[in-house]
Amino acid sequence: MVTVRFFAMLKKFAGAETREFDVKAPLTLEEFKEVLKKEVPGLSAVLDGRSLLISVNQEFAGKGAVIKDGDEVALLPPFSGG
Amino acid sequence: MVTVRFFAMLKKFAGAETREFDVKAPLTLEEFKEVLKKEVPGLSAVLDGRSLLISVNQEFAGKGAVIKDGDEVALLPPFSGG
Amino acid sequence: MEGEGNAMAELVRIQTEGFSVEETVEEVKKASRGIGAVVSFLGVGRDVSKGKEIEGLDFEHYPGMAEKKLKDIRQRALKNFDITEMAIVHRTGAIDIGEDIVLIVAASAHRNDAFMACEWAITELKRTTPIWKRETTREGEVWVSETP
Amino acid sequence: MEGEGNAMAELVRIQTEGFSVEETVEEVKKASRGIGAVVSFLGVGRDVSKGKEIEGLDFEHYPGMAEKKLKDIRQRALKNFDITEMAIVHRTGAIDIGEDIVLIVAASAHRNDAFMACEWAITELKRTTPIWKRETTREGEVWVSETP
Repeated sequence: MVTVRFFAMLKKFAGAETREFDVKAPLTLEEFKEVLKKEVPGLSAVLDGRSLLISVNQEFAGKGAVIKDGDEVALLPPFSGG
Repeated sequence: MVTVRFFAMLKKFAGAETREFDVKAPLTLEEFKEVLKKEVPGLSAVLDGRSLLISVNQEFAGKGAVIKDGDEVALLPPFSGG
Repeated sequence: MEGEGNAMAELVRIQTEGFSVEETVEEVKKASRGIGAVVSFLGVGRDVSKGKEIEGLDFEHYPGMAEKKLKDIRQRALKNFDITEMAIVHRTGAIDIGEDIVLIVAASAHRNDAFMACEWAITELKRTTPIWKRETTREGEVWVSETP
Repeated sequence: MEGEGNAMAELVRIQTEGFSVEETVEEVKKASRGIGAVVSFLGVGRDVSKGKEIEGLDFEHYPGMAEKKLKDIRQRALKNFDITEMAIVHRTGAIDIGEDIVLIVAASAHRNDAFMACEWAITELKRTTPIWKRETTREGEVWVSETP
Protein backbone atom coordinates (compact mmCIF):
# COMPACT_ATOMS: atom_id res chain seq x y z
CA MET A 1 0.00 0.00 0.00
CA VAL A 2 1.04 3.57 -0.65
CA THR A 3 -0.36 6.12 1.77
CA VAL A 4 -1.14 9.55 0.35
CA ARG A 5 -1.57 12.50 2.70
CA PHE A 6 -3.51 15.63 1.83
CA PHE A 7 -3.03 19.03 3.45
CA ALA A 8 -4.87 22.34 3.74
CA MET A 9 -7.51 22.80 1.01
CA LEU A 10 -6.53 19.51 -0.63
CA LYS A 11 -8.23 17.54 2.13
CA LYS A 12 -11.51 18.90 0.81
CA PHE A 13 -10.66 17.99 -2.79
CA ALA A 14 -9.65 14.49 -1.74
CA GLY A 15 -12.51 14.08 0.71
CA ALA A 16 -10.05 12.73 3.29
CA GLU A 17 -6.80 13.45 5.11
CA THR A 18 -5.18 10.24 3.90
CA ARG A 19 -5.96 7.59 1.34
CA GLU A 20 -4.32 4.28 0.56
CA PHE A 21 -3.51 3.01 -2.90
CA ASP A 22 -2.48 -0.46 -3.96
CA VAL A 23 0.77 -0.19 -5.90
CA LYS A 24 1.98 -3.61 -7.04
CA ALA A 25 5.03 -2.59 -9.05
CA PRO A 26 7.05 0.62 -8.59
CA LEU A 27 5.64 3.59 -10.49
CA THR A 28 7.26 6.81 -11.62
CA LEU A 29 5.84 9.96 -10.06
CA GLU A 30 4.10 10.80 -13.34
CA GLU A 31 2.51 7.35 -13.49
CA PHE A 32 1.39 7.61 -9.89
CA LYS A 33 -0.20 10.99 -10.56
CA GLU A 34 -2.27 9.38 -13.33
CA VAL A 35 -3.47 6.76 -10.84
CA LEU A 36 -4.42 9.53 -8.41
CA LYS A 37 -6.31 11.49 -11.06
CA LYS A 38 -8.29 8.41 -12.02
CA GLU A 39 -9.11 7.44 -8.44
CA VAL A 40 -9.70 10.97 -7.13
CA PRO A 41 -11.00 13.10 -10.03
CA GLY A 42 -11.33 16.12 -7.73
CA LEU A 43 -7.52 16.34 -7.62
CA SER A 44 -6.96 16.45 -11.39
CA ALA A 45 -6.64 20.21 -11.74
CA VAL A 46 -4.39 20.42 -8.69
CA LEU A 47 -2.14 17.63 -9.94
CA ASP A 48 -1.79 19.35 -13.31
CA GLY A 49 -1.04 22.74 -11.73
CA ARG A 50 2.44 24.14 -11.31
CA SER A 51 2.19 25.18 -7.67
CA LEU A 52 1.87 21.71 -6.14
CA LEU A 53 4.86 20.05 -4.48
CA ILE A 54 4.94 16.33 -3.84
CA SER A 55 6.95 14.54 -1.20
CA VAL A 56 7.86 10.89 -1.01
CA ASN A 57 8.75 9.62 2.45
CA GLN A 58 8.91 13.23 3.65
CA GLU A 59 11.46 14.37 1.04
CA PHE A 60 10.56 16.64 -1.87
CA ALA A 61 10.21 14.48 -4.95
CA GLY A 62 11.42 15.41 -8.44
CA LYS A 63 10.13 14.07 -11.74
CA GLY A 64 12.48 11.09 -11.56
CA ALA A 65 11.04 9.89 -8.25
CA VAL A 66 9.81 6.31 -7.99
CA ILE A 67 6.92 5.25 -5.79
CA LYS A 68 6.72 1.75 -4.40
CA ASP A 69 4.76 -0.28 -1.91
CA GLY A 70 5.12 1.08 1.64
CA ASP A 71 5.92 4.66 0.60
CA GLU A 72 4.28 7.71 2.12
CA VAL A 73 3.36 10.31 -0.48
CA ALA A 74 2.06 13.79 0.36
CA LEU A 75 0.46 16.47 -1.81
CA LEU A 76 1.74 19.82 -0.58
CA PRO A 77 0.00 23.03 -1.65
CA PRO A 78 2.06 26.26 -1.42
CA PHE A 79 3.22 26.76 2.15
CA SER A 80 1.96 29.64 4.28
CA GLY A 81 3.71 29.14 7.61
CA GLY A 82 5.67 31.75 9.53
CA MET B 1 29.60 80.00 35.07
CA VAL B 2 29.92 77.38 32.35
CA THR B 3 29.82 73.78 33.55
CA VAL B 4 31.97 71.32 31.63
CA ARG B 5 31.28 67.59 31.95
CA PHE B 6 33.85 64.91 31.24
CA PHE B 7 33.07 61.31 30.34
CA ALA B 8 34.85 57.95 30.20
CA MET B 9 38.66 58.29 30.06
CA LEU B 10 38.41 62.09 29.96
CA LYS B 11 37.48 62.20 33.65
CA LYS B 12 41.01 61.00 34.37
CA PHE B 13 42.57 63.60 32.08
CA ALA B 14 40.50 66.36 33.66
CA GLY B 15 40.90 65.05 37.20
CA ALA B 16 37.15 65.50 37.75
CA GLU B 17 33.72 64.65 36.39
CA THR B 18 32.72 68.30 36.07
CA ARG B 19 34.49 71.64 36.26
CA GLU B 20 33.20 75.18 36.27
CA PHE B 21 34.64 78.03 34.24
CA ASP B 22 33.95 81.72 34.54
CA VAL B 23 32.88 82.99 31.11
CA LYS B 24 32.11 86.73 31.21
CA ALA B 25 31.40 87.35 27.53
CA PRO B 26 30.21 84.74 25.04
CA LEU B 27 33.03 82.73 23.43
CA THR B 28 33.18 80.77 20.20
CA LEU B 29 33.77 77.07 20.62
CA GLU B 30 37.33 77.47 19.39
CA GLU B 31 38.00 80.25 21.93
CA PHE B 32 36.48 78.16 24.70
CA LYS B 33 38.70 75.22 23.78
CA GLU B 34 41.74 77.48 24.22
CA VAL B 35 40.50 78.41 27.71
CA LEU B 36 40.12 74.70 28.51
CA LYS B 37 43.62 73.85 27.25
CA LYS B 38 45.12 76.58 29.41
CA GLU B 39 43.20 75.64 32.53
CA VAL B 40 43.42 71.85 32.06
CA PRO B 41 46.67 71.08 30.18
CA GLY B 42 45.96 67.35 30.39
CA LEU B 43 43.14 67.84 27.87
CA SER B 44 45.21 69.58 25.19
CA ALA B 45 45.92 66.54 23.03
CA VAL B 46 42.31 65.39 23.30
CA LEU B 47 40.95 68.82 22.35
CA ASP B 48 43.24 68.93 19.31
CA GLY B 49 42.27 65.41 18.21
CA ARG B 50 39.69 64.66 15.55
CA SER B 51 37.69 62.06 17.42
CA LEU B 52 36.27 64.29 20.15
CA LEU B 53 32.70 65.53 19.96
CA ILE B 54 31.51 68.48 22.00
CA SER B 55 27.98 69.20 23.09
CA VAL B 56 26.51 72.49 24.30
CA ASN B 57 23.35 72.16 26.37
CA GLN B 58 23.11 68.51 25.33
CA GLU B 59 23.17 69.20 21.58
CA PHE B 60 26.14 68.37 19.37
CA ALA B 61 28.05 71.62 18.74
CA GLY B 62 29.61 72.62 15.42
CA LYS B 63 32.48 75.06 14.90
CA GLY B 64 30.12 78.02 14.86
CA ALA B 65 28.76 77.29 18.33
CA VAL B 66 28.83 80.04 20.94
CA ILE B 67 29.31 79.41 24.65
CA LYS B 68 27.89 81.75 27.22
CA ASP B 69 27.32 82.01 30.94
CA GLY B 70 24.98 79.26 32.21
CA ASP B 71 25.72 76.79 29.42
CA GLU B 72 26.49 73.13 29.99
CA VAL B 73 29.34 71.89 27.82
CA ALA B 74 30.40 68.24 27.56
CA LEU B 75 33.47 66.59 26.08
CA LEU B 76 32.36 63.36 24.44
CA PRO B 77 34.94 60.74 23.45
CA PRO B 78 33.87 58.22 20.77
CA PHE B 79 30.77 56.35 21.91
CA SER B 80 30.85 52.65 22.70
CA GLY B 81 27.29 51.88 23.80
CA GLY B 82 25.08 49.11 22.49
CA MET C 1 28.10 15.90 19.53
CA GLU C 2 27.05 14.59 22.91
CA GLY C 3 23.65 15.90 23.88
CA GLU C 4 23.16 17.37 20.38
CA GLY C 5 19.92 15.41 19.96
CA ASN C 6 18.50 16.80 23.18
CA ALA C 7 19.60 20.34 22.47
CA MET C 8 17.94 20.24 19.08
CA ALA C 9 14.75 18.77 20.47
CA GLU C 10 14.47 21.85 22.66
CA LEU C 11 15.69 24.48 20.23
CA VAL C 12 13.62 23.39 17.24
CA ARG C 13 10.03 22.46 17.81
CA ILE C 14 6.43 22.64 16.63
CA GLN C 15 3.79 22.86 19.33
CA THR C 16 0.20 23.92 19.90
CA GLU C 17 0.87 25.71 23.20
CA GLY C 18 2.35 29.21 23.41
CA PHE C 19 6.06 29.80 23.92
CA SER C 20 8.14 32.21 25.96
CA VAL C 21 10.40 34.57 24.02
CA GLU C 22 12.45 35.15 27.16
CA GLU C 23 13.03 31.47 27.88
CA THR C 24 13.97 30.73 24.29
CA VAL C 25 16.44 33.63 24.23
CA GLU C 26 17.96 32.42 27.52
CA GLU C 27 18.22 28.86 26.15
CA VAL C 28 20.07 30.15 23.08
CA LYS C 29 22.36 32.39 25.17
CA LYS C 30 23.51 29.34 27.14
CA ALA C 31 25.40 28.09 24.08
CA SER C 32 28.43 30.33 24.65
CA ARG C 33 29.85 33.19 26.68
CA GLY C 34 31.13 34.57 23.38
CA ILE C 35 27.62 35.62 22.30
CA GLY C 36 27.33 39.39 21.91
CA ALA C 37 24.19 39.68 19.79
CA VAL C 38 20.83 37.92 19.85
CA VAL C 39 18.38 38.74 17.06
CA SER C 40 14.80 37.46 17.31
CA PHE C 41 11.97 37.34 14.82
CA LEU C 42 8.49 36.92 16.25
CA GLY C 43 5.59 36.36 13.88
CA VAL C 44 2.22 37.51 15.23
CA GLY C 45 -1.37 37.00 14.03
CA ARG C 46 -2.53 40.20 12.26
CA ASP C 47 -6.09 41.49 12.16
CA VAL C 48 -5.98 42.27 8.45
CA SER C 49 -4.84 40.29 5.42
CA LYS C 50 -5.16 41.51 1.83
CA GLY C 51 -7.68 44.09 2.99
CA LYS C 52 -9.92 41.59 4.76
CA GLU C 53 -10.56 41.60 8.47
CA ILE C 54 -9.26 38.42 10.04
CA GLU C 55 -11.08 36.91 13.01
CA GLY C 56 -8.72 34.05 13.70
CA LEU C 57 -6.04 31.79 12.31
CA ASP C 58 -5.41 28.09 12.24
CA PHE C 59 -2.13 26.42 11.34
CA GLU C 60 -1.68 22.89 10.08
CA HIS C 61 1.64 21.14 9.54
CA TYR C 62 2.92 17.89 8.09
CA PRO C 63 4.06 16.12 11.27
CA GLY C 64 7.53 14.73 10.93
CA MET C 65 8.45 16.47 7.69
CA ALA C 66 7.84 19.99 9.05
CA GLU C 67 10.06 19.31 12.09
CA LYS C 68 12.71 17.86 9.79
CA LYS C 69 12.67 20.97 7.62
CA LEU C 70 13.03 23.26 10.63
CA LYS C 71 15.97 21.25 11.96
CA ASP C 72 17.48 21.40 8.50
CA ILE C 73 17.12 25.21 8.47
CA ARG C 74 18.91 25.44 11.84
CA GLN C 75 21.73 23.17 10.65
CA ARG C 76 22.20 25.13 7.43
CA ALA C 77 22.12 28.42 9.34
CA LEU C 78 24.85 27.17 11.71
CA LYS C 79 26.90 26.03 8.71
CA ASN C 80 26.46 29.03 6.43
CA PHE C 81 26.46 31.96 8.87
CA ASP C 82 28.93 32.88 11.60
CA ILE C 83 26.38 32.27 14.34
CA THR C 84 26.68 30.40 17.61
CA GLU C 85 23.17 29.03 18.02
CA MET C 86 19.64 29.22 16.62
CA ALA C 87 16.21 28.29 17.92
CA ILE C 88 13.05 27.88 15.84
CA VAL C 89 9.61 27.42 17.40
CA HIS C 90 6.36 27.30 15.39
CA ARG C 91 2.86 26.92 16.77
CA THR C 92 0.03 25.04 15.13
CA GLY C 93 -3.70 24.90 15.75
CA ALA C 94 -5.94 27.86 16.51
CA ILE C 95 -4.23 31.21 16.99
CA ASP C 96 -5.96 34.45 17.89
CA ILE C 97 -5.13 37.92 16.58
CA GLY C 98 -2.16 39.25 18.53
CA GLU C 99 -0.95 35.80 19.50
CA ASP C 100 2.52 34.54 18.65
CA ILE C 101 2.89 32.19 15.68
CA VAL C 102 6.59 31.65 15.15
CA LEU C 103 9.85 32.58 16.87
CA ILE C 104 13.35 32.47 15.42
CA VAL C 105 16.29 33.40 17.65
CA ALA C 106 19.82 33.72 16.24
CA ALA C 107 22.89 34.40 18.39
CA SER C 108 26.36 35.43 17.28
CA ALA C 109 29.46 37.27 18.43
CA HIS C 110 28.71 40.29 16.21
CA ARG C 111 25.30 41.57 15.26
CA ASN C 112 25.48 41.44 11.45
CA ASP C 113 25.68 37.66 11.47
CA ALA C 114 22.67 37.23 13.76
CA PHE C 115 20.57 39.68 11.71
CA MET C 116 21.45 37.92 8.46
CA ALA C 117 20.86 34.41 9.80
CA CYS C 118 17.54 35.31 11.46
CA GLU C 119 16.17 36.98 8.33
CA TRP C 120 17.37 34.10 6.15
CA ALA C 121 15.81 31.51 8.44
CA ILE C 122 12.30 32.99 8.46
CA THR C 123 12.41 33.38 4.66
CA GLU C 124 13.62 29.80 4.30
CA LEU C 125 10.95 28.58 6.73
CA LYS C 126 8.20 30.18 4.62
CA ARG C 127 9.73 28.68 1.47
CA THR C 128 10.49 25.11 2.54
CA THR C 129 8.46 24.09 5.58
CA PRO C 130 5.14 22.26 5.08
CA ILE C 131 2.95 24.47 7.26
CA TRP C 132 -0.32 26.01 6.11
CA LYS C 133 -2.40 28.89 7.44
CA ARG C 134 -6.17 29.09 7.40
CA GLU C 135 -7.73 32.50 7.88
CA THR C 136 -11.22 32.97 9.26
CA THR C 137 -13.06 36.04 8.00
CA ARG C 138 -16.72 37.04 8.19
CA GLU C 139 -17.18 35.26 4.86
CA GLY C 140 -15.78 31.96 6.09
CA GLU C 141 -12.53 30.05 6.30
CA VAL C 142 -9.90 30.01 3.60
CA TRP C 143 -6.52 28.29 3.32
CA VAL C 144 -3.82 30.79 2.40
CA SER C 145 -1.68 29.66 -0.48
CA GLU C 146 0.84 32.39 -0.84
CA THR C 147 3.49 33.72 1.47
CA PRO C 148 3.90 37.49 1.46
CA MET D 1 -0.98 62.24 20.93
CA GLU D 2 -2.62 61.73 24.28
CA GLY D 3 -0.49 59.55 26.50
CA GLU D 4 2.44 59.81 24.07
CA GLY D 5 4.71 61.14 26.80
CA ASN D 6 3.93 58.22 29.07
CA ALA D 7 4.26 55.66 26.31
CA MET D 8 7.67 57.02 25.41
CA ALA D 9 8.81 57.07 29.02
CA GLU D 10 8.17 53.34 29.12
CA LEU D 11 9.36 52.40 25.65
CA VAL D 12 12.64 54.34 25.71
CA ARG D 13 14.72 54.20 28.83
CA ILE D 14 18.17 53.90 30.39
CA GLN D 15 18.38 51.98 33.65
CA THR D 16 20.84 50.12 35.86
CA GLU D 17 18.53 47.18 36.56
CA GLY D 18 17.96 44.33 34.12
CA PHE D 19 15.01 44.28 31.73
CA SER D 20 12.60 41.63 30.49
CA VAL D 21 12.65 40.91 26.76
CA GLU D 22 9.20 39.34 27.05
CA GLU D 23 7.62 42.32 28.79
CA THR D 24 9.16 44.77 26.34
CA VAL D 25 7.93 42.75 23.36
CA GLU D 26 4.43 42.58 24.91
CA GLU D 27 4.47 46.34 25.54
CA VAL D 28 5.37 46.99 21.90
CA LYS D 29 2.76 44.51 20.63
CA LYS D 30 0.04 46.47 22.47
CA ALA D 31 0.42 49.30 19.96
CA SER D 32 -1.75 47.67 17.29
CA ARG D 33 -3.59 44.52 16.27
CA GLY D 34 -2.09 45.07 12.82
CA ILE D 35 1.38 44.01 13.97
CA GLY D 36 2.54 40.86 12.20
CA ALA D 37 6.30 40.99 12.86
CA VAL D 38 8.38 41.86 15.90
CA VAL D 39 12.16 41.97 15.45
CA SER D 40 14.37 42.29 18.52
CA PHE D 41 18.06 43.01 18.93
CA LEU D 42 19.58 42.06 22.27
CA GLY D 43 23.17 43.09 23.00
CA VAL D 44 24.97 40.84 25.49
CA GLY D 45 28.29 41.16 27.36
CA ARG D 46 30.89 38.96 25.58
CA ASP D 47 33.79 37.23 27.27
CA VAL D 48 36.32 38.26 24.62
CA SER D 49 37.07 41.59 22.96
CA LYS D 50 39.89 42.10 20.44
CA GLY D 51 41.48 38.86 21.60
CA LYS D 52 41.48 39.80 25.27
CA GLU D 53 39.52 37.96 27.92
CA ILE D 54 36.94 40.27 29.48
CA GLU D 55 36.04 39.87 33.14
CA GLY D 56 33.34 42.48 33.32
CA LEU D 57 31.85 45.59 31.77
CA ASP D 58 30.75 48.96 33.01
CA PHE D 59 28.62 51.43 31.09
CA GLU D 60 28.46 55.17 31.66
CA HIS D 61 26.04 57.55 29.96
CA TYR D 62 25.45 61.28 29.74
CA PRO D 63 22.21 61.58 31.71
CA GLY D 64 19.62 63.61 29.87
CA MET D 65 21.41 63.74 26.53
CA ALA D 66 21.61 59.96 26.14
CA GLU D 67 17.86 59.56 26.82
CA LYS D 68 17.16 62.38 24.37
CA LYS D 69 19.21 60.67 21.67
CA LEU D 70 17.39 57.36 22.18
CA LYS D 71 13.98 59.06 21.98
CA ASP D 72 15.17 60.79 18.84
CA ILE D 73 16.18 57.43 17.32
CA ARG D 74 12.70 56.01 18.07
CA GLN D 75 11.00 59.07 16.53
CA ARG D 76 13.13 58.94 13.40
CA ALA D 77 12.55 55.17 13.10
CA LEU D 78 8.77 55.69 13.31
CA LYS D 79 9.02 58.44 10.68
CA ASN D 80 11.40 56.79 8.22
CA PHE D 81 10.34 53.13 8.34
CA ASP D 82 6.93 51.54 7.94
CA ILE D 83 6.88 50.35 11.54
CA THR D 84 4.15 50.52 14.16
CA GLU D 85 6.21 50.86 17.34
CA MET D 86 9.74 50.68 18.71
CA ALA D 87 11.22 50.24 22.17
CA ILE D 88 14.83 50.96 23.17
CA VAL D 89 16.23 50.00 26.58
CA HIS D 90 19.90 50.41 27.55
CA ARG D 91 21.49 49.45 30.84
CA THR D 92 24.28 51.31 32.59
CA GLY D 93 26.59 50.45 35.46
CA ALA D 94 28.29 47.11 36.05
CA ILE D 95 27.35 44.29 33.66
CA ASP D 96 28.64 40.73 33.85
CA ILE D 97 29.54 38.49 30.92
CA GLY D 98 26.34 36.98 29.53
CA GLU D 99 24.16 39.76 30.92
CA ASP D 100 21.94 41.91 28.71
CA ILE D 101 23.18 45.39 27.76
CA VAL D 102 20.71 46.78 25.27
CA LEU D 103 17.37 45.80 23.74
CA ILE D 104 15.73 47.22 20.63
CA VAL D 105 12.30 45.96 19.62
CA ALA D 106 10.70 46.98 16.31
CA ALA D 107 7.17 45.98 15.29
CA SER D 108 5.55 46.24 11.87
CA ALA D 109 2.88 44.69 9.69
CA HIS D 110 5.46 42.95 7.47
CA ARG D 111 8.82 41.62 8.53
CA ASN D 112 11.14 43.52 6.19
CA ASP D 113 10.28 46.84 7.82
CA ALA D 114 10.91 45.60 11.36
CA PHE D 115 14.24 44.01 10.37
CA MET D 116 15.41 47.19 8.65
CA ALA D 117 14.30 49.52 11.44
CA CYS D 118 15.81 47.36 14.20
CA GLU D 119 19.17 47.08 12.46
CA TRP D 120 19.18 50.79 11.68
CA ALA D 121 18.33 51.72 15.27
CA ILE D 122 21.16 49.76 16.89
CA THR D 123 23.64 51.17 14.36
CA GLU D 124 22.32 54.68 15.00
CA LEU D 125 22.46 54.13 18.77
CA LYS D 126 26.14 53.20 18.57
CA ARG D 127 26.82 56.22 16.37
CA THR D 128 24.89 58.98 18.15
CA THR D 129 24.18 58.09 21.78
CA PRO D 130 26.59 59.28 24.48
CA ILE D 131 27.19 55.95 26.21
CA TRP D 132 30.64 54.53 26.96
CA LYS D 133 31.81 51.02 27.79
CA ARG D 134 34.66 50.17 30.14
CA GLU D 135 36.12 46.69 29.90
CA THR D 136 37.88 44.99 32.80
CA THR D 137 40.62 42.56 31.81
CA ARG D 138 43.36 40.92 33.87
CA GLU D 139 45.54 43.91 33.00
CA GLY D 140 43.09 46.46 34.34
CA GLU D 141 40.22 48.64 33.21
CA VAL D 142 40.07 50.41 29.88
CA TRP D 143 37.44 52.65 28.28
CA VAL D 144 36.52 51.42 24.82
CA SER D 145 36.64 54.15 22.21
CA GLU D 146 35.56 52.39 19.08
CA THR D 147 32.35 50.68 18.13
CA PRO D 148 32.74 47.48 16.12
